[in-house]
Amino acid sequence: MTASGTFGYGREMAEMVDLNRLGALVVKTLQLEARPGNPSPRICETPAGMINSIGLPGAGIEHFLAEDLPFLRRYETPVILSVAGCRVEEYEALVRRADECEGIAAIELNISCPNVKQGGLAFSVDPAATAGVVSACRAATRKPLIAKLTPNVTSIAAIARAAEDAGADAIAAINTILAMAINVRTRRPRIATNVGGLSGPAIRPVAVRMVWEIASAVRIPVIGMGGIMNAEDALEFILAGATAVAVGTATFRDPAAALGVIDGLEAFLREQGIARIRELVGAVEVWR
Amino acid sequence: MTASGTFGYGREMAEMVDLNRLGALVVKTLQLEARPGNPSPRICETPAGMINSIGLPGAGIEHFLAEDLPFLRRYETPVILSVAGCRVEEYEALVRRADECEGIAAIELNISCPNVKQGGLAFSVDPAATAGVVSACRAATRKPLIAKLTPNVTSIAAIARAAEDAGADAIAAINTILAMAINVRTRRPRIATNVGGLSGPAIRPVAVRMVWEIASAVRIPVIGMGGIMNAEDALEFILAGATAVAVGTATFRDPAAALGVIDGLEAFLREQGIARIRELVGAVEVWR
Amino acid sequence: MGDRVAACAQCWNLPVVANRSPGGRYRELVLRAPELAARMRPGQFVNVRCAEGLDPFLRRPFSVYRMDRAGGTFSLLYDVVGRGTGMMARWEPGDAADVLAPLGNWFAVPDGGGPLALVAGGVGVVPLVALAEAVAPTGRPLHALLGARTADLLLGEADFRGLGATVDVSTDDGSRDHHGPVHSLLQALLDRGDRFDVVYACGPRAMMAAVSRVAEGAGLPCFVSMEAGMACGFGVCMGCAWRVRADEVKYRLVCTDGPIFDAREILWDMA
Amino acid sequence: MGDRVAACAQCWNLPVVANRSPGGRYRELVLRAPELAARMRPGQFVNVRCAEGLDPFLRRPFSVYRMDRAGGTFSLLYDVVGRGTGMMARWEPGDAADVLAPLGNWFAVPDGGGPLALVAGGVGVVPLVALAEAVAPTGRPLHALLGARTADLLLGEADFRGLGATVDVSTDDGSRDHHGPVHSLLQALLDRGDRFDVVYACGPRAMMAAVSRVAEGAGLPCFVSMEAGMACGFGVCMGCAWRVRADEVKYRLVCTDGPIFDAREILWDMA
Ligand SMILES: Cc1cc2nc3c(=O)[nH]c(=O)nc-3n(C[C@H](O)[C@H](O)[C@H](O)COP(=O)(O)OP(=O)(O)OC[C@H]3O[C@@H](n4cnc5c(N)ncnc54)[C@H](O)[C@@H]3O)c2cc1C
Ligand SMILES: Cc1cc2nc3c(=O)[nH]c(=O)nc-3n(C[C@H](O)[C@H](O)[C@H](O)COP(=O)(O)OP(=O)(O)OC[C@H]3O[C@@H](n4cnc5c(N)ncnc54)[C@H](O)[C@@H]3O)c2cc1C
Ligand SMILES: Cc1cc2nc3c(=O)[nH]c(=O)nc-3n(C[C@H](O)[C@H](O)[C@H](O)COP(=O)(O)O)c2cc1C
Ligand SMILES: Cc1cc2nc3c(=O)[nH]c(=O)nc-3n(C[C@H](O)[C@H](O)[C@H](O)COP(=O)(O)O)c2cc1C
Ligand code: FES
Ligand code: FES
Repeated sequence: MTASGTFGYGREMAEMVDLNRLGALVVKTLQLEARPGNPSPRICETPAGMINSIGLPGAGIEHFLAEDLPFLRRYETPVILSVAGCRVEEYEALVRRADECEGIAAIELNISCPNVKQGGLAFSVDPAATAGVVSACRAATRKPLIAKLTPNVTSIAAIARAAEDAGADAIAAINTILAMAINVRTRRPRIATNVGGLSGPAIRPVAVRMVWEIASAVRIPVIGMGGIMNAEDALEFILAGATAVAVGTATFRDPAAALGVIDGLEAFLREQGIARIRELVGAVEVWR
Repeated sequence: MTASGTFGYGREMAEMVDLNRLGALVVKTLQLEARPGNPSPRICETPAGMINSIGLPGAGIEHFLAEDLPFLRRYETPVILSVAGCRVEEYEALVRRADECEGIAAIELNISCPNVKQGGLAFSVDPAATAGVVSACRAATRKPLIAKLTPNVTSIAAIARAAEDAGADAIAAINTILAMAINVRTRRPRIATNVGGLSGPAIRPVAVRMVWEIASAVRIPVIGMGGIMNAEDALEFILAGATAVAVGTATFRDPAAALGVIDGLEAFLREQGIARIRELVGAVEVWR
Repeated sequence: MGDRVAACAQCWNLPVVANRSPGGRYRELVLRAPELAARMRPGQFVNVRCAEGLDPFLRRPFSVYRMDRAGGTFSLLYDVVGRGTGMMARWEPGDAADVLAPLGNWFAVPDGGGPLALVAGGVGVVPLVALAEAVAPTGRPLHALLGARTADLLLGEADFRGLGATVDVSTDDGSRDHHGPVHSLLQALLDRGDRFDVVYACGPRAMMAAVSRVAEGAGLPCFVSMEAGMACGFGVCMGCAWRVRADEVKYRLVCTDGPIFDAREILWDMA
Repeated sequence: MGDRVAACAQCWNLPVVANRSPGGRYRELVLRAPELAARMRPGQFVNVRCAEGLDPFLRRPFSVYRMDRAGGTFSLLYDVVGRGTGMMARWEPGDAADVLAPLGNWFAVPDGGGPLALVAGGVGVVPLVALAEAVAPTGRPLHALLGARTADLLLGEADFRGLGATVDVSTDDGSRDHHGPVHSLLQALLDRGDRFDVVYACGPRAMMAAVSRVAEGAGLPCFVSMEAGMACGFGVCMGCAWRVRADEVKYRLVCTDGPIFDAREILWDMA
């Protein structure tokens, strides 16, 4: 799978990457209305990672449904919509709208974006707020609902359980970790919103830990992400309990990173004589 | 300064590094009794960082006071004791014991170690528990008390305020971030305690953000740490609001890293024509 | 979204043919890539992976400098300013470079035979040399205006002369020719009666802003080659946004909507 | 705490003299370092920074292989198994290596003139060659027992022969000489009546465990060179702890209490 916000709306990637080979394509998070996004600079590099504060720019869900979805439907790959709003009602409206559309396999609730002023992060730092969004959306659709969680919490397991109890069909984790970098000569934060979200290999060990905690706490599937560069990284998440994995920041360095992960996983299964990757899900042998 | 647990008890480093040049030396966290520490493997490498689960091995505070402190007192560098226990009473006893000793400039309360079964992390994930330890220790000493906080929380500013209100003289941040890495061939976690603490440059952007949040929330000084490799890294923390900085994991790659930071800071001040480093504390110019 | 531009980009593993220093901190990296040399256009850029490991993590963008279609090579001219370019500086013939290319749009050259002004500040000369190289065979008059802080840092003069362009130089410290910023040189030429169909500019932001103001004052179209921090280079991270002139807040992506923009579009006073 | 051992360690910037392959995936890195060549002892190790950037992050430990005091060089022999050693394999004469040294304790050689058994598995031969090099001038009989999975992977035979040692070889697949694990070769020699003052062993953990059991059975002192994941190499991270035989849970540090241990101290069945 691709991680939301790192693969555009698929279109941008179509001539570089065979979209049909992807397990699923999660599009950049959509909102009800068009948004310009945050001021620049929006990104900066950090050791083995990067900080971003993009701020969910986009032309809005109607534009996507009219212009981009028809293009994606030419491919066989399941399309997962990612949506965000400032209030519960906006999430609900987005989900209701998506529910009507064919060619959308599932809906991911981005309740963990650190880079928008209202909403976003505010929901998934709190179990009750998480449950509120998820249950409202649950009532608005029969499509599978994925709750995407933030790592910026004391106990992600508690949030995941709240999402599960409120009717989420899966958990996606993790979104980015709040971070800051400062240009010591200009004394300015390197990101125009001062704080942004850290992603890339640097955060992988934190993401694997959180996926393990979530998988130990819920029964619904977990979609693991955070710094996956190759098949071995993906396997860490799978062993920790992820049923699926998503590639994000790696795509920026190598547009075909997601396909590389798929190829690598197949090679690993062959090498180890494992019939189905399911056998590896949660198969970590913890020390006691 | 040196970060606790990364410079031993000073003695190990004395022939590699001129201890007199350090701003302060924070020793490896001490407990009341001798402890063997955690089973191995205790460490593993990660992108631009490492995970550790050492588990506070050591011969106990009495051994330190008898064997190591006299050695350190031959140097001019202020010695800061780091202490940890399982219960508030143990912290109190440790602080009371240290209070009697000459040659101890301050006491750091490690209420954030992720790698001990009881105590440790449990305290500093909760404002009330943090306040409990700090105020008990406050009553037990007149020496400066530093509360060392964990980043594994939703709001580190709230915890820092609780420590300040309970009488801490300074905040140290951050300790390591909970993390996990898995050997995909053996399917074993790379650390025998399954989960350990992530440190090194990978976490620096998270640490800078947290120091900025803390410095914006409290009036007492903040000691910044997390992935500092050189003067420029240290300056990020200082601009974010740290009055002092500590070098941890960098020492493993370069035993003299802390001295390199000092030299680099001096060169930077000269180059920029800044008289005193105080002028830079919290001098980040945030975007509005 | 500009996907038509980045469309055919891909990762190439390109043999290093040479990595020489034309002086100062600058280096020219020549890469064997017959297909790219045939296909890339002046103004486009490539995204180079500098590190073997994960640090530095992101690729580094560089404009295409010279293209040798016959020889099947193209080159980059880069200033060794940091860790990524520091690593590149150590590459040797026989090494291979991981390069994502071609990226971005390219310079539009309007029909007609009138002279073109190419105004460069420092290493900003790179895409303008590429433009001159493409236009020179048509015989259209080219006038290069090269600015530098001091004469030693001047770059590209020999390239432009070799391509038959008229060259004028300005230095901030007066160590050569026109004394002052390069936009004042452009103004001086216009004042003495020089006429251009288009002004092309590349260099530090303040320099491009000043040049575009001079061009606007003279009623001349002006195209600039912009720089922004980039994570991907192909339009999906949305990190390279540049705010443009519009009634509402509006951004364009330097990597796929640019790097070449009509100067009238750009909001220069962005912090 | 072993601080007496690591005491004089420091970071050195050492010119690469050669980086050649003696066969297979192995490489010998020769470094110019007159002071270290004069000072280091067999069994000690050095900690090498492999990456220019921050990834891989930690140094990589390697035992000292050959020391040429006269020539002012010493060498490492390493197996290219991962990213760090992969980077090292590309170093060339003229490059410089950032090396933290000397680290760890060294082999103790008891007084007396009796023969010493040096039992090596794979690349574990390295510190034993260093030991043979140091002992050979005394004329004391050395008997090297070299184990490998298959004959092609055999390492160090020429070194030992050049130092005048008796060499016996065992291969797991029987492709050369004794067929079986190297501890069974040691057992066979003891059974036929060979006598040794001390057994020294280095190789995979299971191999060292087996050799030390054979030595213990024969009542011989046995010293082993241990490996553990290391962050610092000088005793402050406490990451390289190895559990030792004791009534309570007790660890020792491989980097400063070792890497050479009396085999009787080691708890082999640690996971
Ligand atoms: C479209 C485009 C074309 C470019 N063409 C050229 C060219 O032809 N020749 C050339 O020398 N340079 C060019 N650059 C700039 C070049 O990408 C940077 O100099 C390079 O990325 C620095 O990498 P580094 O790792 O050596 O420096 P770093 O260690 O990353 O940083 C050194 C300094 O450069 C700044 N910097 C880093 N990345 C960028 C960036 N992407 N844009 C602007 N500043 C940056 C940093 O803030 C810092 O001040 C171009 C940039 C863009 C976006
Ligand atoms: C005291 C000591 C002396 C050593 N002497 C030699 C020597 O003379 N020659 C030699 O070839 N090797 C020696 N080693 C092992 C050597 O340090 C590792 O092979 C090297 O660190 C691998 O680095 P890498 O980046 O290439 O591999 P990585 O990419 O880090 O890993 C490749 C594989 O090696 C394992 N590995 C990584 N680091 C270590 C480690 N420190 N110890 C054990 N396994 C590890 C990994 O788990 C992985 O399976 C020694 C190790 C120690 C502790
Ligand atoms: C530039 C950028 C933009 C992102 N945009 C979104 C987004 O729109 N919606 C979302 O849910 N997550 C977004 N993310 C988070 C990623 O989907 C992913 O959760 C996170 O980056 C961790 O994975 P990674 O390390 O593989 O990138 C974005 C991440 C980056 C780096
Ligand atoms: C191997 C290791 C051991 C540590 N031991 C301690 C300790 O005993 N007490 C403590 O308060 N912090 C300990 N820490 C945490 C550091 O003091 C520091 O807070 C953290 O590593 C972040 O800084 P760094 O990235 O510069 O290492 C340890 C860290 C490492 C890597
Ligand atoms: S660099 Fe990613 S969108 Fe432009
Ligand atoms: S490697 Fe750090 S204590 Fe041994």
